[in-house]
Amino acid sequence: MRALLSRDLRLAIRAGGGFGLGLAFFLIVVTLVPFGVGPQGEVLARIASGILWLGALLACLLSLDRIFALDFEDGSLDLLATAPIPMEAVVTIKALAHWITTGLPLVLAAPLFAVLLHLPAPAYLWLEISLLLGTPALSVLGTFGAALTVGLKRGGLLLSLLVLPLYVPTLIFGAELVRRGAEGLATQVPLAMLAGITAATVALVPFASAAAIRVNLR
Amino acid sequence: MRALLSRDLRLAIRAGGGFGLGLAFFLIVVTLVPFGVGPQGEVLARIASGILWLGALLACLLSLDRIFALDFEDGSLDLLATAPIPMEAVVTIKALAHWITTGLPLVLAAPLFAVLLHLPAPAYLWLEISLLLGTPALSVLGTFGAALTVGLKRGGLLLSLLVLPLYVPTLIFGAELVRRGAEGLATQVPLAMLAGITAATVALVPFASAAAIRVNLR
Amino acid sequence: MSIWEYANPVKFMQTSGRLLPWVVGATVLTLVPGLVWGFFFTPVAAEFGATVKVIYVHVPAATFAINIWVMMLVASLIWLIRRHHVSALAARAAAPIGMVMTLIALVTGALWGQPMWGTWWEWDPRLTSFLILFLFYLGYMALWEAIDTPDTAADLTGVLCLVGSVFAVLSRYAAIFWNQGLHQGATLSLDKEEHIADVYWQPLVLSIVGFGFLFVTLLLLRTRTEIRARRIKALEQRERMA
Amino acid sequence: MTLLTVENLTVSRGGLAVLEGVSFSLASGHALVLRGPNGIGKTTLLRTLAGLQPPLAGRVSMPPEGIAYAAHADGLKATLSVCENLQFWAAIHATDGVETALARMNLRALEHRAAASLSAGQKRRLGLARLLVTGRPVWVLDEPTVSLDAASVALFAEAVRAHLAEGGAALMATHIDLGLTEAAMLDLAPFKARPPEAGGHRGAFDHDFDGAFL
Amino acid sequence: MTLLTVENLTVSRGGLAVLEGVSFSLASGHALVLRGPNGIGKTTLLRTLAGLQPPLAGRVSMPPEGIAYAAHADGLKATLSVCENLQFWAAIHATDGVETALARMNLRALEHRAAASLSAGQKRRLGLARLLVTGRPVWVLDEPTVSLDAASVALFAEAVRAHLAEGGAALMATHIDLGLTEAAMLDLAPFKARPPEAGGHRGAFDHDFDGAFL
Amino acid sequence: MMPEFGKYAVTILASWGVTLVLLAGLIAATLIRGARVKRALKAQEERMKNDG
Ligand code: HEM
Ligand SMILES: Nc1ncnc2c1ncn2[C@@H]1O[C@H](COP(=O)(O)OP(=O)(O)OP(=O)(O)O)[C@@H](O)[C@H]1O
Ligand SMILES: Nc1ncnc2c1ncn2[C@@H]1O[C@H](COP(=O)(O)OP(=O)(O)OP(=O)(O)O)[C@@H](O)[C@H]1O
Ligand SMILES: [Mg+2]
Ligand SMILES: [Mg+2]
Repeated sequence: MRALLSRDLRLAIRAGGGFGLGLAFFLIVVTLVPFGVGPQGEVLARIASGILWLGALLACLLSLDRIFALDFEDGSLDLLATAPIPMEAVVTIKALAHWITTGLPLVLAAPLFAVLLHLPAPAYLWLEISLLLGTPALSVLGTFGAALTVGLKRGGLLLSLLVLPLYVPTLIFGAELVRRGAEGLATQVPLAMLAGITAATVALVPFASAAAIRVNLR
Repeated sequence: MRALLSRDLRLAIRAGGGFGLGLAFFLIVVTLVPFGVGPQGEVLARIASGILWLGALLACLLSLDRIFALDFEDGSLDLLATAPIPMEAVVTIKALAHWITTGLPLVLAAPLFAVLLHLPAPAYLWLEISLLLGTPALSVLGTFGAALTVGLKRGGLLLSLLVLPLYVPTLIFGAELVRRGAEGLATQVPLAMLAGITAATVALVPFASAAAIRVNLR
Repeated sequence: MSIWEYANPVKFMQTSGRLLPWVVGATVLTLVPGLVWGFFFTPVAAEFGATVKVIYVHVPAATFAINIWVMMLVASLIWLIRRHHVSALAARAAAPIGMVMTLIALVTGALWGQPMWGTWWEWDPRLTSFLILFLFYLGYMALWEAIDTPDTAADLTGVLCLVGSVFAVLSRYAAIFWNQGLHQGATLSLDKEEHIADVYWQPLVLSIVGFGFLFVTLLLLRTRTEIRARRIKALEQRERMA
Repeated sequence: MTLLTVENLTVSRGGLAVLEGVSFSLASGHALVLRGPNGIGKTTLLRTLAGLQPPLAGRVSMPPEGIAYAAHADGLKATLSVCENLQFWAAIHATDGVETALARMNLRALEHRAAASLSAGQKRRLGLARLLVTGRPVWVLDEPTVSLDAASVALFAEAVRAHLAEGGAALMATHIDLGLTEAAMLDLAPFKARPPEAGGHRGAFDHDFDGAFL
Repeated sequence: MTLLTVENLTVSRGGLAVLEGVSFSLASGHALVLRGPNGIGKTTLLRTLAGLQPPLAGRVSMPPEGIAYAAHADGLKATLSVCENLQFWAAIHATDGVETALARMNLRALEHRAAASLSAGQKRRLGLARLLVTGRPVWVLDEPTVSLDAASVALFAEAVRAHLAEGGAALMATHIDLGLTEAAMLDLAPFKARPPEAGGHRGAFDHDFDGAFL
Repeated sequence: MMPEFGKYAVTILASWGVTLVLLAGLIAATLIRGARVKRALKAQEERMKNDG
């Protein structure tokens, strides 16, 4: 299992700078927003937390379809399915590798990008907390979507269509947590909900993903 | 050439509802924005034109990597390169097919989505004009990016990274045109720029794309 | 005789064929009077003005938009657990109906919002969760369309329906938490004190029943079509073997 | 010792039976070559045995995790080197035969090359080397010698013989000569699935459907 | 009539010369089979002839748009039917031989099947049928009979013979017997590129570097 | 005998109009596809009976 994780990470790094790209996309979304909505600081500050969360979500989304597609095409997935590791573990490790290459760099770099959008100072801490709690759920749900669409050529858009509605609760509670935190309101509820959703997702969704992969391979 | 166009369209439709999916993604982005930035109508109205343009751009982006990737993987691109059509024509037709399956539906459906974001009434006409003028440039530039990254596994993020900066002028003038139009200001400059950029892009970039493809094949 | 017998496609075709005329009759006898009553013969309400007439299409559509998803969930579960083809095909058949119902609720709601709230669209939790429900319908249908092998498609959409249901409910709570809404509370409760006056209530109930029968009619028709389409696929394959 | 027993197996692809009533058994130290025209269902049968898809009917008995499967696609990662590719599969199967595998399939010289830069035949050799690091007794191979030159085919035959000598077994589908004279041969043509009208297997959906309908 | 002349050709892959000094010519009505061990550079040579990559040195002369190339990958679209796949390539080459192609490669029965649901050998047959609709004189084929059963190999040989009889020519790389006894044979082993030290080709960058440096 | 809608005529008529159009579309789609599939199945069965 460690071997699978390290292989996936190595592949991500070799294939043209894996880690960096998620970040770069995030950066670009964050820079394009002011072009789209105009440069007024107060408008930006108001929408900053939401845009940062959205950017993270889209950066995540964009790398999803490669989670299984490459392994499926070159036959590795067949071989993994016959290997002595349960498919649930394979799926979980894939999600973990995806999080390490996309989610984690975003968490680390988010404060930098927040500066670009004039995020109010007290919100930084909450932005970090919410991303750290929320992004694992994004990766796991994304893995589920990828498992459903593995084997479909041109699955990219379909994948987004399936996955984005699943992201709604995480997004709402994540952005809400930042906003409340920034305004000094009570944060227990969104914090608990975000943590709860992530925990439940990480614990349960891999079973659904593994089932989907098995169905798709046969 | 007509054969190539009709094949690409047919493939897009067969692969799970080609046309609809770009729209669905657009719809999702537009839906998620309020979750991120909050539901207040006046904030939304202010950023609406920018978000709509961004959504169109991202919907476009997400389907880019399939423009050549599938043809490359199954060997069709090699065969097309040896066929009696110039690569420039192939590239142009690919861009056209991409626009028909993604850009055009977005243009048609944008007013509906604008309702969700409380776009001010006078802006609708300008939104349409700007999208109609701008989206072809997005497809052609996207094709260029796809041509550069064809043959790279996991090209998705790299592709976005290459293409998004190229999208900046179109995005700026497109969003600006809508904003000015909505506020009743003079629109000649952004209109002329947008039309100019698109015309030049459509006329010239295919040569670059064709060169990139040729290099990638050898 | 157990209900599972109808999981047999042939038995289902026979029974549904016999049932259809009656269900169509019931639809005509409830939906038409319900709608006519609502449209022509109801008074103007104090709170809503004449727009109260929208309720006779808005509320039934909204009600069924939700309940059809629940029905699909049940059908998907039956398929995943007992592998009865008819239930998988019924879930597939129901999805477009649910999608149209959701669309009707959204559009009539939006049109109604203009005079009542002064805006076409408001990010009210109920409206928001409907939009998300609409997306779930779209995704579900797109996945069915995208997969060629019927049993694979049934399995995968079944799993999606399951996971999607959980997240649809979660989204609902998230949306309520996120934005306190403008939308009407439940006025259709059985508690006499709560619900609206009988003049509105009676035609509304009739309309809802009418929509219900319409749903059953369409569901039967569509399921029969899906079964036939599935049968064609099976026959085509068999032809290849020869 | 019998490693693999197949009884009255019916396998399907796309919901349609392609082979029915296949029975054979494979003992330790033996190799069996499956033959049959294109499209008869060799790949389908092998995938079923590998556990990738459920059989429509019949029974397969074998030791748990006994099968090493090698398909048309080799499961190689283009950006990893030859050595890294093998090490990965060795780690997954918790074995350590990378060095021997490299030596046996004559990949020493290519050890540090990225898999992307291998020729078709070199890739295939690497795919076969993977079998050696699985440490599993039953090899299930789908057209293993495609793209291999004569020398590599001999190398492959050698590897199979060594595997059999160590108590393994091999089941192979092929159209061309593998150079394994000692292998038994099974022609699949007689097992071609009959249409349901002729008494063949019916899908679950079809089962009660015929006759009663329309 | 000579259709293809190759003089003193050096071909490279990944910037590295793999074959050098290859010369031969191919006349209308003739077939030439390239042989050589794995990794010698057959695929590279064929891709160069097809115009997909420039040669390092030497000359290739042939009629413009004279070559129909068929590689390891068949260029099939999984979601299109057999017939649609062929029609597309026929339209691209502005020819209309779909019916004959289907008949010659025995694809009639599969005509309306999606390419995704074909077996490995059936796909290959479809890939070869594509050659027939290009209407081009010189066929350049890379391991054309991979995955084909004996009957299909015979069918392929038949198609090649018919093509030669019509004045075409064929150049094929393969490791296995194609059943084409009349074809000439060219062993590529003698053309293996020498390292620069031994007088082999130097890359453009290397060229000015050696000697002056070190 | 049109009821009196006052200033809400557009809202009400549009809502009902959209609803009826969508429902009619759904019903029509259901019936058309139903008929087409039924015909296709019949043709298929005929063909298979004749062929063997
Ligand atoms: C797109 C916008 C709208 C959507 C998606 C929507 C959705 C719904 C739903 C789901 C219900 C059913 C509630 C239940 O069964 O418990 C409902 C009922 C209702 N809606 Fe809307 N609605 C929308 C806009 C409006 C507007 C603008 C009004 C008028 C001001 C309105 C008035 C009502 C009323 C009076 C009910 C009946 C409440 C009841 O009896 O439960 N709706 N709507
Ligand atoms: N990117 C690269 N860098 C260096 N060498 C490479 C690269 N790609 C391929 N090669 C080498 O070039 C040589 C020629 O490969 P080619 O595919 O032409 O061989 P081939 O004769 O077709 O072999 P096969 O019979 O196995 O198909 C091989 O030795 C291969 O390892
Ligand atoms: N999705 C599908 N629907 C219907 N039939 C299919 C589908 N996929 C494959 N088939 C058919 O199943 C049969 C078995 O295919 P399989 O790949 O097992 O053949 P094979 O013996 O391996 O052939 P080859 O020697 O060409 O590799 C083929 O006739 C094929 O056309
Ligand atoms: Mg096969
Ligand atoms: Mg080769």
